[in-house]
Amino acid sequence: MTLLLLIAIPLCGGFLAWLLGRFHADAPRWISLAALGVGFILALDLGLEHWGAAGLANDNLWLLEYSHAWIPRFGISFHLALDGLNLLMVVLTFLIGILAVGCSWKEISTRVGFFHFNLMWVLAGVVGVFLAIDLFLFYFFWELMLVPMYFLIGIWGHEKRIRAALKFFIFTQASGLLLLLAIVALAFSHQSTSGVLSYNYMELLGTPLSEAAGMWMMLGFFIAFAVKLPVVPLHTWLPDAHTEAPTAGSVILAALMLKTGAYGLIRFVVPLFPDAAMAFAPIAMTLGVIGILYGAILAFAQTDLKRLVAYTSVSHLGFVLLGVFAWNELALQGVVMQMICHSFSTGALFVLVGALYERTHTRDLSRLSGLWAVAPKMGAMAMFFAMASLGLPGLGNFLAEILVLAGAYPVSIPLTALATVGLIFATIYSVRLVSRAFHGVNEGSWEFSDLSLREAAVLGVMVVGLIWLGLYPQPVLDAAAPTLSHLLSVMQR
Amino acid sequence: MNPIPMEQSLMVAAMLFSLGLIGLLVRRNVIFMLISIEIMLNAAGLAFVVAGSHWQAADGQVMFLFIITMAAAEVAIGLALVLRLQSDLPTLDVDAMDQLKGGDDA
Amino acid sequence: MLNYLALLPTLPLVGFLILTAFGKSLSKRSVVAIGVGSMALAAMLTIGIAIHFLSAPPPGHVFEQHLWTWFQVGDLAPGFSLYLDALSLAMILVITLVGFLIHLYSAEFMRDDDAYARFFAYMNLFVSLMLILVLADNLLLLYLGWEGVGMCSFLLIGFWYKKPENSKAAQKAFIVTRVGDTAMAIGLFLLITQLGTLDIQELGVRASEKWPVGSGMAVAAAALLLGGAVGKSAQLPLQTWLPDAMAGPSPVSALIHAATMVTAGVYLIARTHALFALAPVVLTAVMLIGLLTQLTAGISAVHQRDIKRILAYSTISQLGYMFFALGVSSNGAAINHLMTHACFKATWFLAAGAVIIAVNHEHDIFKMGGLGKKLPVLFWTMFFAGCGPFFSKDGILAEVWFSDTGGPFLWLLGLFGVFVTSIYLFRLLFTVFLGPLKNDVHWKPGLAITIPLVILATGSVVGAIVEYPRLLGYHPYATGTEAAHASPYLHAAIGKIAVGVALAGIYVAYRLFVRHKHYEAGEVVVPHITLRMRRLFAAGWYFDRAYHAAFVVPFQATSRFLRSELIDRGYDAVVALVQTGHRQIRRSQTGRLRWYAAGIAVGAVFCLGAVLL
Amino acid sequence: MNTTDLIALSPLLIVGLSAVAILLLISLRRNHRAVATLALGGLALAMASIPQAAAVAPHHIAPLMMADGYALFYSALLLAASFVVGLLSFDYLEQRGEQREEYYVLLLLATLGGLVLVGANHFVSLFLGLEILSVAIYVMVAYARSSPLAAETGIKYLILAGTSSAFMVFGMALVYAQTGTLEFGPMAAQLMQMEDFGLALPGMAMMLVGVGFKLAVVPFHMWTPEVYQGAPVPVTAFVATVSKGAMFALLLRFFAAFEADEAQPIMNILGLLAIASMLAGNLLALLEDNVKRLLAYSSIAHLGYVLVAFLAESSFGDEAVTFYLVAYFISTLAAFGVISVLSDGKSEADRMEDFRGLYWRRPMLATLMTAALLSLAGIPLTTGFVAKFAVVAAGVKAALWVPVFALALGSAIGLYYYLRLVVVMLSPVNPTDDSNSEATATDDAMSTRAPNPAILRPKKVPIGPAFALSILAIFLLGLGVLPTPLMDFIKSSVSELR
Repeated sequence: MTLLLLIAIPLCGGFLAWLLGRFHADAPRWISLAALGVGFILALDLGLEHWGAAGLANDNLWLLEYSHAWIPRFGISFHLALDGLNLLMVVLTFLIGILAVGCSWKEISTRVGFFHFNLMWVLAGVVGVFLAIDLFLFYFFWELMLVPMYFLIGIWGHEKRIRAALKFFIFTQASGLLLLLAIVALAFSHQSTSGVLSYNYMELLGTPLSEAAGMWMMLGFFIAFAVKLPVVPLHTWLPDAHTEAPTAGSVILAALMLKTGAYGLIRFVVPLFPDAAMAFAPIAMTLGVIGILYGAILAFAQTDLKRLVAYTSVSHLGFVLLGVFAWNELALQGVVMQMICHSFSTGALFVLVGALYERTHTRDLSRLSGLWAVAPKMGAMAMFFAMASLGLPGLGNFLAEILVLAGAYPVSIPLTALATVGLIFATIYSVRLVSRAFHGVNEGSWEFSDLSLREAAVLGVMVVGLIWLGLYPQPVLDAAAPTLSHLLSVMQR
Repeated sequence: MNPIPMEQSLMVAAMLFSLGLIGLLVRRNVIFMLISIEIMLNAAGLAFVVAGSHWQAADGQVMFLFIITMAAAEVAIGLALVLRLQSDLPTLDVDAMDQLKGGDDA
Repeated sequence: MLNYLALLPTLPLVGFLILTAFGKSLSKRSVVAIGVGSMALAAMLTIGIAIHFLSAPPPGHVFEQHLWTWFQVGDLAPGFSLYLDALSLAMILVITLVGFLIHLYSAEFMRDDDAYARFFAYMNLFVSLMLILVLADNLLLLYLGWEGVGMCSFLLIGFWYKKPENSKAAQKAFIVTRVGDTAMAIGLFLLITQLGTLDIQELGVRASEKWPVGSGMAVAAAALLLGGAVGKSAQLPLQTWLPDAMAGPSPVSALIHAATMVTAGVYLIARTHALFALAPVVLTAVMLIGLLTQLTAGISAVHQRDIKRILAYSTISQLGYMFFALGVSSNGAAINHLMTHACFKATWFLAAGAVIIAVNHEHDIFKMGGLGKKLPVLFWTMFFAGCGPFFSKDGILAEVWFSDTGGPFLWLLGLFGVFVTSIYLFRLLFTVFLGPLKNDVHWKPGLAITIPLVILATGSVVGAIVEYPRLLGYHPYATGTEAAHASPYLHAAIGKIAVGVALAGIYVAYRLFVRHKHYEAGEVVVPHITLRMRRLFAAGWYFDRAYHAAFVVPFQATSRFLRSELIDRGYDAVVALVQTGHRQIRRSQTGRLRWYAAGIAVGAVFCLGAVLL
Repeated sequence: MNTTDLIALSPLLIVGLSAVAILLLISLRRNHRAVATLALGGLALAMASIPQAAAVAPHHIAPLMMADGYALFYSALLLAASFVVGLLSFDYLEQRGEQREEYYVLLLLATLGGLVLVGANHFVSLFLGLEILSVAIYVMVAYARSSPLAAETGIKYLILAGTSSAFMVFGMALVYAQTGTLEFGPMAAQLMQMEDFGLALPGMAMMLVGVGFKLAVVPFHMWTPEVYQGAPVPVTAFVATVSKGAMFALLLRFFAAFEADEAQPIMNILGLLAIASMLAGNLLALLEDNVKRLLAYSSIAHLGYVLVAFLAESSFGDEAVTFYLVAYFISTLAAFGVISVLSDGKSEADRMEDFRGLYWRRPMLATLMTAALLSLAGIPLTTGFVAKFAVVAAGVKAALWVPVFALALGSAIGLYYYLRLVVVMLSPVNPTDDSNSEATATDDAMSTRAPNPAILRPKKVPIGPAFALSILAIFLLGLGVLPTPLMDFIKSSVSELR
């Protein structure tokens, strides 16, 4: 029941925000904040309740389950379940949601109610994706989060918002159709062997599939997740969408939506199709490495700050792909860490760029220089997150990447070496970002106020998060460990 | 007298039908197009009558009656529309009716 | 006392945190109190620890302090654990003592800077991370410190961020060292995969159990770690960042780019010597890298005009000596040189910084002269400090002569380096301080500058007499040198030769730069080498230019080429295709009735054809 | 004819009688409101009689009609759609001072034709139903006499429909010549005993022309945009829903009687038609600027989707077909309903620019329109999503990979134009308000034109359409979240088919 609440809270909160937005502009903000706060506390409480050894180390994989018949004709049920892995993701979702509301407090001044409605519904969709354990339901939420996101970009975005929103939608939706086909095909394959039509993940695990069928279905899943992740060459929607979205949109996109792709890879692609996935692993890992390098080089090439940050996402999430298909404990823990840490580091960079844009109305790196003198706090924050992004030890991203690479090393040394070269590239673009914008002479004669308390608070949370993850990530690792070992054991069967 | 085989009669019907269709395609006058449709319908009616006689059943003839009736109704409406159209366009040339081709090069 | 070990990195870290959080609102006096005070406490604590360690050695002469487990995934569980032995004791002594003195110096040197608090914050952070680096008991924690000091180096080189070239230099330093670090990271993955641990002591044990001497894995592991060391310690081929790094304030150059951070590579090799011992090939490589670096950098140093660049090349060259020593497994000699050099080079950099201020931010030594009378303290501290390292270098040369892998030929090459060293050092000293006065000097160093200089110079001189590491109980020397100790005369004779060569160098420098004043004609040392050669030496053997052509240009070209996102053109093509499809098929909607009727007829023909054919 | 027959036929009878009653009423006194009330009352009554009819189902009204659960389900669907069209028509006609009353006779007659079609079990009833439907639509399409396009639309539709009817009838004759029966059941039984279909196969192929025309699948689709555009909006809605739905119901019943293998050549043709429709329909709609034409093109594609489920030839597929048609009805009616409400006495709101900034002018209507479009695009929370899922499931289950991939491809293309309309609705009302002109320039045609000023004027949605639209909205979203009741109902209804 609590699981249902976790989805219902943002849904209802969003609706309420929309309704009350007609009366007062601040109402939606406070309502969203309150709703997300409640959700966060609820999720955190669930976490703490089950954090003890008894909860997570339990034989039963799920800490909590909620199931209700939905469309029995197709064997579909409204089936949610919680384990350590998606618990982490849900907590993260609410936290990022709160930060997103915080960072858009001043930025969004038109149609505030509708904005928050969409924001909350995206979050509800994301939570749903993480919790759904019925594949149809998963697909339902997967698609559900697109429309409000489309509105977020299309209404409150920047100059080329329409094109970007369309591109985002069509890429994800088109790949989503392949996912749908694969899901349906899998369910029917399962039916033909077991006689039961079911979309229940736990039942579909271990469905015997012919080599070709398994590969096709795996590709259906993979492509959908690869678009979201995004994997080069399916990534081109991402820079556009990121660049044009309002700050909160970029934050949610980078911090949460991309993670649904990563989550899908871990949860579904490999466990459901172990043979096909292993056969495909070399290609996938190569794609991951290409993503790491390509994203980094393109990040270096950008002059638009938001585009730059967007490409860093491409680069960072290449590690996720690499790690998932390396498929061992080190790599998977690294992937989980990367999912969380990237949310903070890239989310924060988007918040910073957004704050900068609010003040200067430009994101053009060639017009910004010497801003340290104007806004040292901002500079320090940018420096911090740039360092996080280049994988400075002591911050979460470092551990994530190191774990992924250490896990990938026994699988493929050349790919690992190339991916490690990506760290150099990451250094290049991160350092360039800070140096260009904040160092040098203030040629544009910019004058503006430094970070406000609200912005500093939003960023501060992320700073603390990254340091904590960098120095003592054990709670996160412990939370994910039972799920991961279960998934690993699926593979061995 | 041997009855004419059904296949041959059907051939006649088919030829009639084809004639109607060709008429429909080559004539630009609306009235003639309506007539062509009548021919096609009547060809179908003929086929029904032929088949009915082959099976020694009344079904074919019943069907033919229905066809004639509907054809009449269709023509009635068709002619009414032609009259309406006449007031807008001083021609019966169907190729002149292209106000509805829509967007791009309109 | 040893139990307070964890406090050591914490003290400067706290300083950093306070200065970062409240830096803006603190007065300069309180900034000094926090920034320098934390260092003073750390230095005192270090001395206390050292005394305790020497007077009441812990069992096995090793003290370990486990703080918390960093993370645990499977069997891999690196901890935040500190490891103190003679080697790390030597290092923390250098870091905190030299560090404290440099902080003290900075309190006066940086007084007029607006970003006083930021400077001390960075410096404190650096010291803290450097301490973590040398105290780490596992390679991952070491790597944390390793990368952390790299970042601080980046921050401090670019400290005066308003000048774009400073920022460029900072980026270069960071990126070039990251290249080495990448190799090191891959080395870590190899060790994790092969040996399942990153604990340094455990690594040594497992490696020697698992890998025979000279096995491929051992060579790979050692070579990859060497990559990191080469980058950090500015050895060939990753030395190019250090001369540019002089863009930072002089105390930064003194602390980071002379005394401590750049020696991290030396420390790493000494620390993981167990691995290197399994890979003699790599050790030879270390030796050759050291030798080559030492010679090339020394020759370049002779051809520099910028006072700080001379010192930078000198640092590279001296680090080369340390690698030279490491290459013959004479870690003791390397560390000895490291410590002496730290005192010596810190003195010189600090003094150079003072000189630069005194002559109104002039860097060209040929635009200075006769400052000895105006700034005698600087001259004499530099002079005495300059003598120290010759003796520690003699130690290295003797080790090379006697070691199994070295020998007289390598010794001879090393000896040539000594000669070059004395030329460039005294070229600088003579040009700046002797001869006619060329500059107005309005500024005299105060106590906060003089005292550190004097202490450091003393440290260097003392280093010429006593071997610091031996004092601390760290004396692993090259194999084969026992024989040398058996024949002390030869050993002493070899030392004397080196001193003689050094004196010869000084004499040459004196002849060229005081007597004949060749510098007035054009900064030449050896008058007869061609201009092209001179340019080659002055530009650091064109490494920069080569790297620019080999890496920077292709990278930029690739990024420019890809900037327009070629992949997107593919999707554009799909869009265009669909649109073309739309336009083509749209043409079928002609609005003409007969055309539509024909469509139906065609459809009918198709249907009939499909069933009949 | 006994009482049971009468009860089973009661929906048809009520609709027919209502038509007669309206004729009588008109001859007495012209009163739009009264006539409309009578017509809607008749439709409602007919719907209310369905449970009674269901009580005696399945019942043969020998040999012409079949009143089984399947027929009654589709009857209810058609009646409901007609009812909605009626509600929309009243206000639409009210704004145009023409002779409005006869329209309802036609509406009822067309509905009657549809009802006959869905119950048809015999070539005679098929032909009768089809022609009653068609003839009524000829007139309805050209009903707006003031419109310059009306007569052209009418003539075009008439001639093409007539041609296709001729094909159909000739095809029926051939089938009859081969089998000697006009009744579906015996016909199938007869054919299955034969070695080969002989004349029946070309006969069926020719019948497909007639079917394809009504369903507007490629290549019989070319009339659609013109009729959709030229006809009054409520009539367009009717043509898009009732006429197609009835024909599809017939198609399903006719082929359900055949075993899979024998009709294979026909199925192959339908498969090709389906693929062509999905691709061509979506491509045609891609950059269309007239919303009615856009919906016309999209309907071509949608019928292609339904055909995929049809091709599955299983009761699973039948359910999917039926569910999809319900979803299609709801979404299409909602979309046309919005257009109808936005239209005024002079012109119809069918240009892209008329929808510009609709979110900020008429948020409720815009939201409904968006929901309808998203439903057509198959996005979750709308019934179209579940429907598309059902169709895909049926297709995948029958391993119809090529059509299913064409469906996926078509849907992906389709997103573009649905979203394009959504984008226009999101844009600022006045194009000059838009500081960055690129924002709306997804293409050139619509970006600069301002909406028709009359359409900008806010007006209250009249009670009839408001009622209709709210019901549609509830179903549109409700069935997207809780499809199970309807699904179960459909399952029990279509189970008798095979």
